[in-house]
Amino acid sequence: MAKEKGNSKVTIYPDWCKGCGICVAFCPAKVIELDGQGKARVVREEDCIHCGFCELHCPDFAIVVTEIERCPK
Amino acid sequence: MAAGRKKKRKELFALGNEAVVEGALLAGCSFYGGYPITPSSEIMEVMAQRLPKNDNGVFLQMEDEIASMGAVIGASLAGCKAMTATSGPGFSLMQEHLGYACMVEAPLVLVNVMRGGPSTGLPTSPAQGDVQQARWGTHGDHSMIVLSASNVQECLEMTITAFNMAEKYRTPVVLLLDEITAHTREKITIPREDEYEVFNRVVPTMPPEWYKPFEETVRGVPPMPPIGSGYRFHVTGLTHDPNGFPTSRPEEVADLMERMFRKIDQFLPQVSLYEEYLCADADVCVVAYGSVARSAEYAVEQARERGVKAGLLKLKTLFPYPRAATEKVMGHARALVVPEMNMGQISREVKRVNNGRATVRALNRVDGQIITPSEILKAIMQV
Amino acid sequence: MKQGVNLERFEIRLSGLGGQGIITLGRVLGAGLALGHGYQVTQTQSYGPEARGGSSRCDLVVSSGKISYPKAQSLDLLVALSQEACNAYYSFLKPGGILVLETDLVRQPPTNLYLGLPFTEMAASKVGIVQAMNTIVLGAISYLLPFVEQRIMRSSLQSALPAKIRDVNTKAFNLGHREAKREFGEQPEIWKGKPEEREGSDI
Amino acid sequence: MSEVIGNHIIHKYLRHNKKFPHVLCPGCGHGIALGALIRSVHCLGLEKDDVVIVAGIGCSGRLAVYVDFNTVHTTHGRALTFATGIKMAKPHLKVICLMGDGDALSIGGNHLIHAARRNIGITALVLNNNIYGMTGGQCSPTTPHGSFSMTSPYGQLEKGFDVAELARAAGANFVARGTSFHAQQLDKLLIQALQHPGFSMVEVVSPCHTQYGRKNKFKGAVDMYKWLKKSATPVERYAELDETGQKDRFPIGVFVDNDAPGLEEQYYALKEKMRGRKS
Repeated sequence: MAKEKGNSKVTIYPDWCKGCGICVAFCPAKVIELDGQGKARVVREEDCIHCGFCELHCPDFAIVVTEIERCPK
Repeated sequence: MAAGRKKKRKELFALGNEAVVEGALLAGCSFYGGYPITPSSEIMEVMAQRLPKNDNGVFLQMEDEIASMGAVIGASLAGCKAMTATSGPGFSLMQEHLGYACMVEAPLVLVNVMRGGPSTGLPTSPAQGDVQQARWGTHGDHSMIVLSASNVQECLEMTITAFNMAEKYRTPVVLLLDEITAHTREKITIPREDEYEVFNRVVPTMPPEWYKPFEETVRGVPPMPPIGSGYRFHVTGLTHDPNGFPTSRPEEVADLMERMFRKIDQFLPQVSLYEEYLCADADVCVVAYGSVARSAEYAVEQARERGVKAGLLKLKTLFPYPRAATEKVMGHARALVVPEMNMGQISREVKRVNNGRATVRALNRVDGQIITPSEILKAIMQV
Repeated sequence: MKQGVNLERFEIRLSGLGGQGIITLGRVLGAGLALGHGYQVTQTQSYGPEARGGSSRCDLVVSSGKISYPKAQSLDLLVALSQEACNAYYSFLKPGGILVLETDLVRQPPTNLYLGLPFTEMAASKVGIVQAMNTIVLGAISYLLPFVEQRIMRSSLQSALPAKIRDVNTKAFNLGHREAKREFGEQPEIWKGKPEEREGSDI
Repeated sequence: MSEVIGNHIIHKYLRHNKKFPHVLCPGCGHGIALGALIRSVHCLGLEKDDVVIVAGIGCSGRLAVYVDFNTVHTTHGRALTFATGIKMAKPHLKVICLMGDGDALSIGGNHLIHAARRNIGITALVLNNNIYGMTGGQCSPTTPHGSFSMTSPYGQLEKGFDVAELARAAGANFVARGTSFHAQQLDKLLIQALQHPGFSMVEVVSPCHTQYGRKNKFKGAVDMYKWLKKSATPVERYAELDETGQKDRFPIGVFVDNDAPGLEEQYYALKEKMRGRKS
């Protein structure tokens, strides 16, 4: 499941985030933090290993993790 | 045999309860979920024999009356003409789901064979104590169609009527029998196919994405697709908007409530069923229903023999109460006698309509015995 | 179906012990009268604990016209197959009504005016099975009632029974009819003047 | 599955005309369970039209409105009875019941054991948060002994039900337990449950911080997920533990896995047989 770092994009929809903090607490790479308004915010996207935990465990379906689309070299 | 000669009608010597099953099957009943209770159990027993043999019939004995009504509503939502039958204590247990059926507008037929009460009461004796419960038993304001039958043939006919009204108005219909009607055997005639009408549920014909499950229509009855037919929507006992989603916006709540009353009330003449017997010139009119109406008919004949102009208004619809029919007989009758095997549950409706114009004499009996013709005759002679 | 005799309102009570087949007897008799003879019939019965142990009762009202009140209240014919039933229901017999007894089981008849046969003993000795007793009674009643045609009632009985027990019950029915004819006397004599005189009794 | 099937799939199953986020509290495990349910339906390739969600009353009951299946929000405790009627009438439908612990085990306890006994082809999800959440935190039939709630302010004296054991004893075909913390395992359990004939039940231990956690020394929702991580133990490993080892843990995984034909299957087979006899 886990992949190489730097290939993932983490999108959080702030409208849907209730700031429960599950994603922040359990992210193995500490990619997400709570911001001043108590909502989850992506701070170290480059460290994401695409384990998918945050996406699967967001009770409000507010996080989507995708692979970064790169132009072919 | 000459061409065009009609097929002979089938005759049976059947219990009232058995006639209910015959009627239900003629009306297209394809689901029965129930729980045994005296004196309604024969309905369930005969259904258990008959439904599995039908092309689409499902019979299920549930764990209690609450579950029975749940299963019946579920089957109704899935497109079946569904019914259950019970008696007093079971009827009490079904009340919450009866309200749910009103709210989600699930057509179904609930037959309640009334026995003596309250509580366990007199399981094998007749009574008419559940009349107001049928009308008002479930919580919240609601409209309710309550029918009754006074003989075995009527058990068959009124069951067909109950199914037709349920499907036509998308509403639960309660059919009240009493122990005597349910447990009397009589000759019944099974009508030929062209002799009775069967109403089938109106289903939506627009593309699914345009369908609103609880939308206003001319009749006040939205079309209803069976679950799994491509029309996905939400069904809830919460007060809901035309899309079926919960709402507490006053105007949407009011619209829903108003429509659910109007869909029945605007068809009162079609819903109010009754029979008049020697009513046209009656000075004294008996208003009766169920098996008591049979005693009343006998008493009316006896009274006529003794020179009293007596008549009988036999109610087949109990709710919405047939107001117009009652007002009509009150136009000439100076007195009304209302015999009932309860402490006066329909006589209060009669008094409400009467509003002090004629003398209303309630004749009540709650000892588990049928009201005899002589008791009614005595009351007719006295008023 | 033609109705041989015009009936105003004829009330029958069949009574006895639970297990004697009273209810079945009433159903077959009722079906025969309603479907075979074309009369209006209402049949009611005792339910519940009463029907399971102890006494058993089954009422029929027979009429050419519509029957309003469905219950029997003033009996034209009372069949009592136990002493207890006889004691309990004799008072419901209208003046001139007929009482039919199981003579082995009703040892103390309340009146001398009764007709009786040892139905149970007949079933045991002549048919070979005690359970056929109710069918013997049916045969006897079919003889007794002036508006019943033996042939119609017999075929009605046969159509109500599974093939396995049809023959033995036909035998029992014929036995009852035959014995009643021998013991009860000529049918018209029994009812002479009675049904017509009994009208107007207070309900 | 090489790729995580995530929320972009789930969004396709949500009702877009409903207001999001949903009504449940921050950190509520029910949303995670709903996600798992949607993923398993997606994995099995079921058509939306063929799926019926029947929900009871309570927080769990509120989930039904958000998903684009045939959804029925029924009365308190009775979801299984409605589902039974639907399944018997339309046996080809996938009927899934969403219930809470108070819903399924207290007011609806009778229906749960009878659905299991009858082996009707329904998949029941019991979202167990050990409390009545919607009504304000009263104790439920799964509130553990000694726990605090609005109606056990001095500590619960009664023992809680073991939901999985109850379903097993009542004869369910498939019984499993998962948690909201173990979402991927939950997907697998639900996929198995949905594929099983007859009655299948999956208990989902799903934290409620608002009503249960706060009263029982959990600092926040996250704290409760940490507790789940620590105490939920795969059933095989749990069985090897001694009494002290088991004390603060509970087993998760598959407990019962039978293939007896469901009631609806038997009923329609009977009908076929009778039809054959008739012709």
